[in-house]
Amino acid sequence: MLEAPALSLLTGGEAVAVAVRQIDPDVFPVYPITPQTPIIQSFAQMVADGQARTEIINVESEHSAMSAAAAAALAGARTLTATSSQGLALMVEVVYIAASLRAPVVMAVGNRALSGPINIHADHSDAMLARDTGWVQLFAENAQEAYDLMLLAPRLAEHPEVRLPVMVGLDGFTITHSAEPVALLGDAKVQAWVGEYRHPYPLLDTANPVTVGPFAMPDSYFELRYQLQEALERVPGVLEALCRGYARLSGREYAAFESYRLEDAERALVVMGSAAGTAKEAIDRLREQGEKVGLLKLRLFRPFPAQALREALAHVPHVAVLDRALSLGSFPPLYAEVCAALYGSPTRLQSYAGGLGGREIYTEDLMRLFGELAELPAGPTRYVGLRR
Amino acid sequence: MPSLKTLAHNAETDVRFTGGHSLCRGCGAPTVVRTVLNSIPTPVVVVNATGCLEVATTRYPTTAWGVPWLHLAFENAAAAASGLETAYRALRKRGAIPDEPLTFVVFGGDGGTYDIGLQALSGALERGHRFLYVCYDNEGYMNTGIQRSGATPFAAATTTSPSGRRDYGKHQTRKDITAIAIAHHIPYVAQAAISHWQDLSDKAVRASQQQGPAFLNVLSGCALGWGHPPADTIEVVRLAVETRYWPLYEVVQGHYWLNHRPERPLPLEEWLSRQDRFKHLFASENREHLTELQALVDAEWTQVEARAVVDAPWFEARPEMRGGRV
Amino acid sequence: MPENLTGPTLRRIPGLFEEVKPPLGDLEAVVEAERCLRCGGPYASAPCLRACPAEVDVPAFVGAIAEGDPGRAAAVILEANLLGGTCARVCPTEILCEGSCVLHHEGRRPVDIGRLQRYATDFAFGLGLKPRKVARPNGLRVAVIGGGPAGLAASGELAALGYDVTVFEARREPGGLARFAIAPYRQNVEPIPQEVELLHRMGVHFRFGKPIDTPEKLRDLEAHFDAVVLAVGLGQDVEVKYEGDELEGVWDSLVFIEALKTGQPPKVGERVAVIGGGNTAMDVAREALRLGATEVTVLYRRTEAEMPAFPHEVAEARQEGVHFQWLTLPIRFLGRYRLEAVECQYVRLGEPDASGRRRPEPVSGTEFRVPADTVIKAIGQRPRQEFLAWVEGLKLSGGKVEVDPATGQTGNPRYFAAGDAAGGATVVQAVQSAKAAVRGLDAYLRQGVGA
Amino acid sequence: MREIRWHGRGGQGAKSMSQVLAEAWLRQGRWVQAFPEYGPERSGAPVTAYTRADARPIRIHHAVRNPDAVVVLDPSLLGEVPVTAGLRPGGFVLVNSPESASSLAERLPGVRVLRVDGSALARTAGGNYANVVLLGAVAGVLGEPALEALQQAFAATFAKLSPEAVAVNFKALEAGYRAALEEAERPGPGAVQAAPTPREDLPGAVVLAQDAPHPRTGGWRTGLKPAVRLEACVNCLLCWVYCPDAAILTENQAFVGFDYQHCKGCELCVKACPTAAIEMVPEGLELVGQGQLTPRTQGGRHA
Repeated sequence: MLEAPALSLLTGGEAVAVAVRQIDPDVFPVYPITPQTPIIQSFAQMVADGQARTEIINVESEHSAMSAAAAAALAGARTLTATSSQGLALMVEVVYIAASLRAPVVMAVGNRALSGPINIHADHSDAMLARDTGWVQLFAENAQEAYDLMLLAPRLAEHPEVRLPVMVGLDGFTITHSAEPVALLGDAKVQAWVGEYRHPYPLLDTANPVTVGPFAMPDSYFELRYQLQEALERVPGVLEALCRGYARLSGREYAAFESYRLEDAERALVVMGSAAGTAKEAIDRLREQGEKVGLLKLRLFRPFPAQALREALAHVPHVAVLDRALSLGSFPPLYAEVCAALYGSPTRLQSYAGGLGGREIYTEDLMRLFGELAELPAGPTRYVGLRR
Repeated sequence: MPSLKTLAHNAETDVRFTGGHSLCRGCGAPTVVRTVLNSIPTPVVVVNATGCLEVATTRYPTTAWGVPWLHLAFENAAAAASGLETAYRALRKRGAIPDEPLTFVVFGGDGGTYDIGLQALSGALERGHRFLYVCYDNEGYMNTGIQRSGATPFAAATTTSPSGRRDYGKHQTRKDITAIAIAHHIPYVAQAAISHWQDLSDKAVRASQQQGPAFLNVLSGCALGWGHPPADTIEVVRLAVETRYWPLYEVVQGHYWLNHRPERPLPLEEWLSRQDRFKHLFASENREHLTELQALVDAEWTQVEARAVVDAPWFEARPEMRGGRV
Repeated sequence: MPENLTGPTLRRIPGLFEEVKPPLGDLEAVVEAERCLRCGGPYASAPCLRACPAEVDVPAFVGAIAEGDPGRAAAVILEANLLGGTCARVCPTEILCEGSCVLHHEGRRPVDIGRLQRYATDFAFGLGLKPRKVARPNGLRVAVIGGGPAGLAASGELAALGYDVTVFEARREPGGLARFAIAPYRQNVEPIPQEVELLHRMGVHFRFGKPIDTPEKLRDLEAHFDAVVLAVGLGQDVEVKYEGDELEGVWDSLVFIEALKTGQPPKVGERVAVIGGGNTAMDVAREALRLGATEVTVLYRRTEAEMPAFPHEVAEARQEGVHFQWLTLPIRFLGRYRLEAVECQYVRLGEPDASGRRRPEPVSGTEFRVPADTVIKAIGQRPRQEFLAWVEGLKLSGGKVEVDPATGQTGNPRYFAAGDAAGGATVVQAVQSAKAAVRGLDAYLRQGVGA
Repeated sequence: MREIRWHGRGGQGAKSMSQVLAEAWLRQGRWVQAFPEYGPERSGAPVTAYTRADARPIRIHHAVRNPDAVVVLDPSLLGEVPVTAGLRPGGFVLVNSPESASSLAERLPGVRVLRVDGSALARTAGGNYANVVLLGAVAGVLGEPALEALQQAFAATFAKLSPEAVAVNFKALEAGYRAALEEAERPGPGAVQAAPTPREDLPGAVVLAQDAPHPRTGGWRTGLKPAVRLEACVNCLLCWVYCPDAAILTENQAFVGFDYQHCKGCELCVKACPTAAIEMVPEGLELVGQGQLTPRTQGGRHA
């Protein structure tokens, strides 16, 4: 039974804040940073107005935000937080630890460029520095997706087969600060959907004391790290099942990635985040001109759904990967992943990077990209919108 | 206040810290941990900053801890405690956990407290979380092999502030972390020492009864880092107190109380001469630094003494907060 | 006050009737009691208990105070020592229970056991004491001669065993030396009246103002009682005659303290000389300061090492400003009407004498004068030789009654001796010897009854 | 290639000796390697170190798996550490012990056991450190490096030592080098490579306190252990409060004995005892009434 889509005009940040309010987490440690601030400001007001029972901890740094979040989650409290850019960079030490201790924290990341020079605009560099931490990483195209992924995230994080922290990325300003119509679920529905959080060994259970965060020597560290690898490998299956349930609840279909006009595409673009919407527009225009182009929008970056992606792109001769981050001195990160996934396949791959530090990616840029994809031979990374 | 027999009883009925860890022979840290944990009447949850105590007590899959224990990293123990304490309040508010008292105790070494963990500590103290932060202060980075820290005293030799033909050890004075904690205007701050376990025990109880943050800076010992036989740890720490190097005092709701006034204060040499890290100070060319160190100690003592209420036993002023004097 | 600030100019002598160790408040007592480690367990008993001649279970009573039950604490004390209240004030705790406290090993102040004992017994006296448990009357009668500490302690212990006990005391009030010869700065309000009240409630009979001052009276006693406890103490100060003894300002120590305690404080003037090196000498010297003397000098013929006074007493006296003049032998008192000076001679120490101490030998030509308007002779007290001679079979040795130390039994099997008459120097030793004598007496009489 | 494995306790100089040996070989034109294993343990804990020497540059970078020789600086390690693990056929275990080689061989069946009383030889030389004697002894058995090279290497490594201390150590080295080593071998399984034990890990490396093992640290003691004369024990429990290893056992708040499984022999309890009831005594002996020493009669907890 579908809910009537009563649409609300919300910025991405506000949509995330609404999701957080509806989840009503126990603890929300947070530190302000642009462009994540609309999330915490909106949510703090909701708590102040009595719309959520959450305990906000206004910590003194992102490092402490993640420390408090991991601790609270391990204590047995459902814990959410949010950050951006330098904040994520500062907390990354504990981001690793949160995953290794299997603290199912959910964190919204207003994706923003890393310093220097200091820049506050959209970029995926921040998320990329956390790609090896053991977190599940999801990327949203727009405010609606940000809202929906935030509601999926706790179920995924807390799933007994997974029990890993989850990051939901939404592009800074482009999504966090843009108002768009969003279809919201009712509070009761969300509450029923997320349910109760139960940790099997909560630190607050003093009758059954546990030691969490021990010191591991060479005789055990490897196995304990491998355990994380195994947990991440279970994520796609769990996510798929959750998405089926969420579709029944909301009428909106989600998956690890979305294929757009890909079935008969001869050229395809792989992209994450807000640029995917622009790409759809470009594709529609090119399709009108008879060009067989399509899109693979990746939502689940970690764990990387290599096998499914390989299958989805198996029939496409030319694939471009557009990164919104660099891996300085090497291939951009998403491209490297797709390359690895498609290794041995006849598909010809081309790396693109663009949109760094909030540099716009226009529809025309992407149309041009599709255009040259068929014409130019494959070569080193090409830069979209770079002034040279 | 708990008597020693009460502490033993508590330890018999609720084993909070066991043997089988790999801390050095004669280490002072376990005395801090056992005295504090056995004194606190409520169940406890412990957070541990990275350091000797942490690595040596939790070599996977063993543990010396009989209480819930969490270690995240070096600099964030106070932040982790903030998260735990908030989770406790949140879950209690929702009726998700039993409505029972619980005490959160952080153990951090001086590196994790004075230096790298200072920011998180300051934040947690400012926010007023109800927890007890215990610094087991052995005046250096002992876990990594005796490097200088903000707690290392003036003129002490460490591997990164060595004495040599041209140098006399650490050039800078010790950071007064207790004063920094006091400046947060939290309900309870105290300085204690392992040699004065009863004072430490009393302070642990008082600290755990506060409605906000409490900070305890406990002079521990390190036979390896200070350079004395393991059997002398307690004695050497006691000398630190009896030479007035380490005043035992507490600040309760802003009021200073001197807990121990050495009857016959010993010259600082009595303490210094027992430790290899000060050996070089007895060479004639370093005598001036020894004098300088004595002057620093005297100045700190005078300052604490001037602030402290010494003539009236403080429990008379605040009977609900009574406790032992040493 | 830290010691290094206690220079002469900052010295403060407590007032005449101000106790050096004032009583503890309720909270102070509990806090102090909580410092106790409650030693004593399955193996060796607590050092304080072992150090107590009266065998008071210190950890038990201190523990009771810590738990907020001073009544129970008092019961523990009185079970072992019926004069616990007096002992709390006058015991040399520094060398007994407190001296053996394990906290010394930690470099810490020992538990203030004396004041805690006082706190507990005061509490109990304030409520009206519950008497000790008394056995059923066994039909045997015992006379106790002397109402000083030894006599009182013996009477109570006997009463507890079911004896019909009568105490004969020459004075009109009980207490003996504990009452009349202990300086007020040690105990101000004596607990002795209450302790006697307690004994009375245990069934002890008292005959005050009834000296046994003729052989006939003693014979009469022997006829009416199955056994006798001699707790007659010592008599007057040792009589050492000096030229000038008749001058105003020359005092015997016992007379001096008794005058003080009965509310007629002697006028001591500016300069006081005290002759002697025992605890009584320290007492009177410190009292003289409290009476307003500006200069008090103790004259002692040996050195500090040989002084019989407890070292802590000497240290405290010195801290209060008492001067010491060692190796000094007073020869005569000088003055026209009132004392003006004590003439003395230096001595050197020769070969050890019978007591094992080196004999002082005056050095001629070393005479000098110590200006003084008061001199107090605190040389020691002497035994009641005349009275003791009336008891058949009694043996004396060094002026003391010879007893079997385990039983207190004297040369006359029906006589048991305790207290100063049989040796000892302190109230708690009197209690100890009384307990021993009562055990001996009980064993002796039971044997007789059984036979 | 020569491969040596050193077993000692933190503070006994296993790591230093592994380096001096390498330095000596280097001085004789060999390519060498010396390295320790690092853990969370502190002084007194078992430590392992390795020395390699070869005529060619050494490229291997892993622990020595099949040593030619194993040097055991502390005999108390024999029950605690698998010292013979992986020993190469024809290899030997050199143990520092006053115990006879044949008796040691009973505990190390199937391998060639050499024994030297390094502590005694060190004392004779005027020093305290058995490790130097053992270094000399292992070189003596291997026939290399030369004694002079060892001495030069020692002097270079411990450049801060006084000439007197160096002289003492030279004597100790020589005593070890020339020592007539006792040798024994008993039939038995010989050296075995310990198989890694499978372990069930909970998610997130959580350790359940109730189930967690408490490793034995009693082996950290070096020949002496605390013992009590009970008749002098007043049960103040000051030993209990200062014991870093929670090795003072109590029942009903009364001292009942030492936990020798965990006592590291630091002697803090001896210092803490106000009645001198606790003393350090040789392992295997107990204090009974009036301070007499008697052989220990049974295992387990004993006061």
